[in-house]
Amino acid sequence: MSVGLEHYLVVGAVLFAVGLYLALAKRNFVGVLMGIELMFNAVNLTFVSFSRFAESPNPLDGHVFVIFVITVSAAEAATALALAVLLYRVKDTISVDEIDMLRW
Amino acid sequence: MTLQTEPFVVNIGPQHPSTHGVFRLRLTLDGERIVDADMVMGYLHRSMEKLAEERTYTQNIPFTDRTDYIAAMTGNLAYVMAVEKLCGIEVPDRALWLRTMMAELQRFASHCIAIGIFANDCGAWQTPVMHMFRDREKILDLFEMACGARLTLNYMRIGGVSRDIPPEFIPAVRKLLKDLPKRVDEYEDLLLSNEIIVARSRGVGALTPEQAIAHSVSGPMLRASGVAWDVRTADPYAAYGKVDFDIAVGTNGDVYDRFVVRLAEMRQSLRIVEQCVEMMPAGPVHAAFAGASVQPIGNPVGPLAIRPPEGEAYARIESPRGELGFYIVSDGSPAPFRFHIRSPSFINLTPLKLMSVGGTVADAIVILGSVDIVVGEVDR
Amino acid sequence: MTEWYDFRDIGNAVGALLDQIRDWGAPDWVPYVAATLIGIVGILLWAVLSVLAFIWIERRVVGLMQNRIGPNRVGPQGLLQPVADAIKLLLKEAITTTNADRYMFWLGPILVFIPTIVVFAPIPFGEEMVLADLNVGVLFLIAIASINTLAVFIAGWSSNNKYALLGAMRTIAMLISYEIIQVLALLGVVLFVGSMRLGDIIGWQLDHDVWLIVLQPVAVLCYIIAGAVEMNRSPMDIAEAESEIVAGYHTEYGGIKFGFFYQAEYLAGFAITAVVVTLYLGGYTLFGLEQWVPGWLIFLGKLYGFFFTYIWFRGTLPRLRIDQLMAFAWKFLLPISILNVLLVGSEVLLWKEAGLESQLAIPLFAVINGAFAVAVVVGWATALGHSAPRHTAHRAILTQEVGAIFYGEAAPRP
Amino acid sequence: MDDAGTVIAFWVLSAATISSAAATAAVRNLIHAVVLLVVSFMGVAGLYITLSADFVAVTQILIYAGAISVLMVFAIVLTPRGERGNAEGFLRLPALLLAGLVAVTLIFVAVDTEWVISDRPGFQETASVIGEALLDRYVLPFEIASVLLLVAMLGAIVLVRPDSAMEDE
Repeated sequence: MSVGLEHYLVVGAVLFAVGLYLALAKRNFVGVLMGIELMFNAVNLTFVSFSRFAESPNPLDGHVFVIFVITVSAAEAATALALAVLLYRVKDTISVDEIDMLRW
Repeated sequence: MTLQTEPFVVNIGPQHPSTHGVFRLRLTLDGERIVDADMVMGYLHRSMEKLAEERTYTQNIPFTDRTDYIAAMTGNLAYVMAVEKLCGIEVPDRALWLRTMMAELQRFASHCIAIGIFANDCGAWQTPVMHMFRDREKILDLFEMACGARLTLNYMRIGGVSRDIPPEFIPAVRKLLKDLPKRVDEYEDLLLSNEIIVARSRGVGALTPEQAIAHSVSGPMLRASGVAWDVRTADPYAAYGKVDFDIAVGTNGDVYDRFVVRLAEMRQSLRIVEQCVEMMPAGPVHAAFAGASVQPIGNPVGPLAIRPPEGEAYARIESPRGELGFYIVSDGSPAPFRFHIRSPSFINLTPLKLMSVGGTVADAIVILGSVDIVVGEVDR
Repeated sequence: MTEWYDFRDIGNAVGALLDQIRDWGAPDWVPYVAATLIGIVGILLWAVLSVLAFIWIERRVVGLMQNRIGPNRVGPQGLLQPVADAIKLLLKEAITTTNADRYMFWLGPILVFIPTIVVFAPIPFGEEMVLADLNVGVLFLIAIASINTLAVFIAGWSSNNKYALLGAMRTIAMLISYEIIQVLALLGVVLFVGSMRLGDIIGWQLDHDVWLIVLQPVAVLCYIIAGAVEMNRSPMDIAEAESEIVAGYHTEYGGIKFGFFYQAEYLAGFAITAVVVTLYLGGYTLFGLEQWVPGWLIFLGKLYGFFFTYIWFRGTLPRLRIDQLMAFAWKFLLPISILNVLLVGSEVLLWKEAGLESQLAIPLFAVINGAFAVAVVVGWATALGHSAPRHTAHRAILTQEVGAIFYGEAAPRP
Repeated sequence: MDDAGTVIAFWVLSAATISSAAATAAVRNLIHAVVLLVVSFMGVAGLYITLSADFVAVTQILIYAGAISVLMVFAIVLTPRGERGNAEGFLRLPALLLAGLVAVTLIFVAVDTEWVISDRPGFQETASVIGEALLDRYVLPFEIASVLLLVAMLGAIVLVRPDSAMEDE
């Protein structure tokens, strides 16, 4: 049987949920970051599937958006991981539970 | 707030592809930079100096081949000169010229290995080494023609040389002298202006003249730092007084200058050998012994042994690695009372830590290559 | 329809076979799957056999360069030497170091091996002989090459050995900085041709009957050097620099695991050479010769010919230090390739907008690019202080006076 | 999209992606988690190809599987004494609940609404169209993105440089 837009949206939703779980539940800072990257991926998948199926004057705008999302997520990942290393140097741990003060 | 990184100790261990034998260098690294380097030696210690005290003077000659096994001829020469100085033996002219020619041929062969292994440490996959071994083979063939051995030659005797050179030796040397300078030109094209060799060795492991003299470094390392000191001109021995040649001197004392000095010395050696071949006098190759210095061992019929008068003597020569000296104390018996070797490799190694701290692991390997040590001579 | 036995293009034979299957009434997806399977098996067979052949060729050629003979004991003229090596590796026991990360240790060689095979998919070996004709071919090559970075790390990290980790870190630093230069070098080609499909690139070179190496000398230079880093062969074999850390990230691997690494290194070499041949040297075309000589024969000829330069590099050049390599990438190659992309962009704009017809434009651009290449390489090198006294070669001073001290300009530690 | 190849590909790839994403949450060792994450990135790239979005798929492989995964692995390696286990914090159950809720609502919305489906076949040539779109309709975001990348790069470098002046606690 043929694969429609709903199938891709369901896969995107599940991926987003797993990403959200990872981001919220993981103790390690890098674990949280992995969750965020997964959520970015889920959103990208939904963009691409809409641009493939949905009715629109220039359908490839979805892809342009995905390119921007990828750029932003790369920049964000770089900065976040720099923060992680810095945090490690100051607090000697990067488990999210112990970093609960705004200034120390 | 510095990055807490534990020092990272790396063992360039006794068994390692580029430590020129069993020699261990323990490097403490911070990332790529070397923080501390200390050497662990003695893996090849055969206590030659103690063994020599139970053997007669002539039996000790083979020991001198096995200390610096890459330049055995110069090892023989230094020991034999020390004993001759002790006994006051007059060596005939032809023997002196033969000794000079053989020593210079040995210097060329030893520098072939030094430069080849240095290029190999820089990462050139054995190509330069193979070319230089080809030329070293030619010289070893000459040695085989002269004294039957290629590496541990045992060619020289106290008072002269073991036997005269065969008639076809001189034509073979002449043919070689036409061919070898072209080889040295080939090495210069291959290595001298090679971008990567220059990049890997300029400014690496630099020794100022003062530091070099302070560490009593000798040989190509000292001359690369700019000090024009060569035992062959400073204290001429054998026939070096009658031969004219130049001393090759570098200016910056870095790894590149040592390589350049060795290359120039190879040309000078060929020049000396050429003059030796022209001015080789005829005559005996061994002094006729008489008098006090030669007495029979035990019963009068037994083998004759050299019995130098009591006293001490120190003789030094310019070996390919530096000033090689033999200090012998005699108590009138056929065996030396004390037999000490001043080995240039051992002393040239002392500034290794000074040179390699601050550089990277790759630099340490190249610096060790440029010092050109022979572990047999280092550990004795 | 040319006959199936017309071997100028193996595509004909495969096409005839597929029609045969279709005649037997198989459902329509069977020929499609059969075609891809034949393609995959073809590439794998070719890859494995040419790696074996090249192990022997390389050892003989480097041997000749070093005036020695090279392997000639096993089999006639040593031809069975690679087979013997392969069998030895198969029989050797692949030990896993204690408390190493077992899964990653097992995954390492596979992950390093996969990209080097997948890279051959979009490369056209002959007229229709391309496994996957992607119209993002060039970008696909770079993307697959970037997976290698992670794979090398996994191999180095999981073998729980100091030397391996140091080697892995060095290799990753190298791969990342030279990846950017690869992208910029390939960008020049895409700008000229206007499409990323490798088939179009070869078509463009055929129509204008000029090889892109003529138009893009700087890009070829950058790509060859970046390629040497990608497959970490000399003069960039920092990863397994024997004289320093023993064998880099594949120190702990024995047996067939090391065989994978060894194979992957050669395949990376073939992949880089295939990309250079397809993009810069006109792929399977040789100015019309491909009517008579089969296209894939020309392609393989060029590929093996060009691979010889990497063997030649290995035979002669010493190795660069890791920090020199990094400085060379960021301070020398990157600015040059950016300038090159700038120049090519403006040239293409001039050519398309001003409507120059290509008979005049191509030679003009070739001359401009050639002059630009020489000027920028020499200019930038002197700007970086390459011809400063500290970097140039010199000879020893010859003197007679003993004891004199010669002070050179102080050689500061770099 | 009804030809058999893409349907099979879709089911296989989506199963692979979701299972590797779930495994990233479950697996104990953090490095294994990153590798599984890379597998899910490759799965998503495969899904893009079934949606005939080839330029985006290749960019995804290049950026996510090539660069971001290496970044994460470096972060893990550079923090040796940070605990390596992939353990969950105390927010475990509420997070599970919230994720489940979000998933249910999204799926309901996806399945329930009648999307306006256009019967256009897959795209043939996406790279050039994206390129043109980037440079005429979206040129401002394009420039802003490049500035953003520069700022992020500089920020990361300045943050991590060892001798940059940072006050201790």
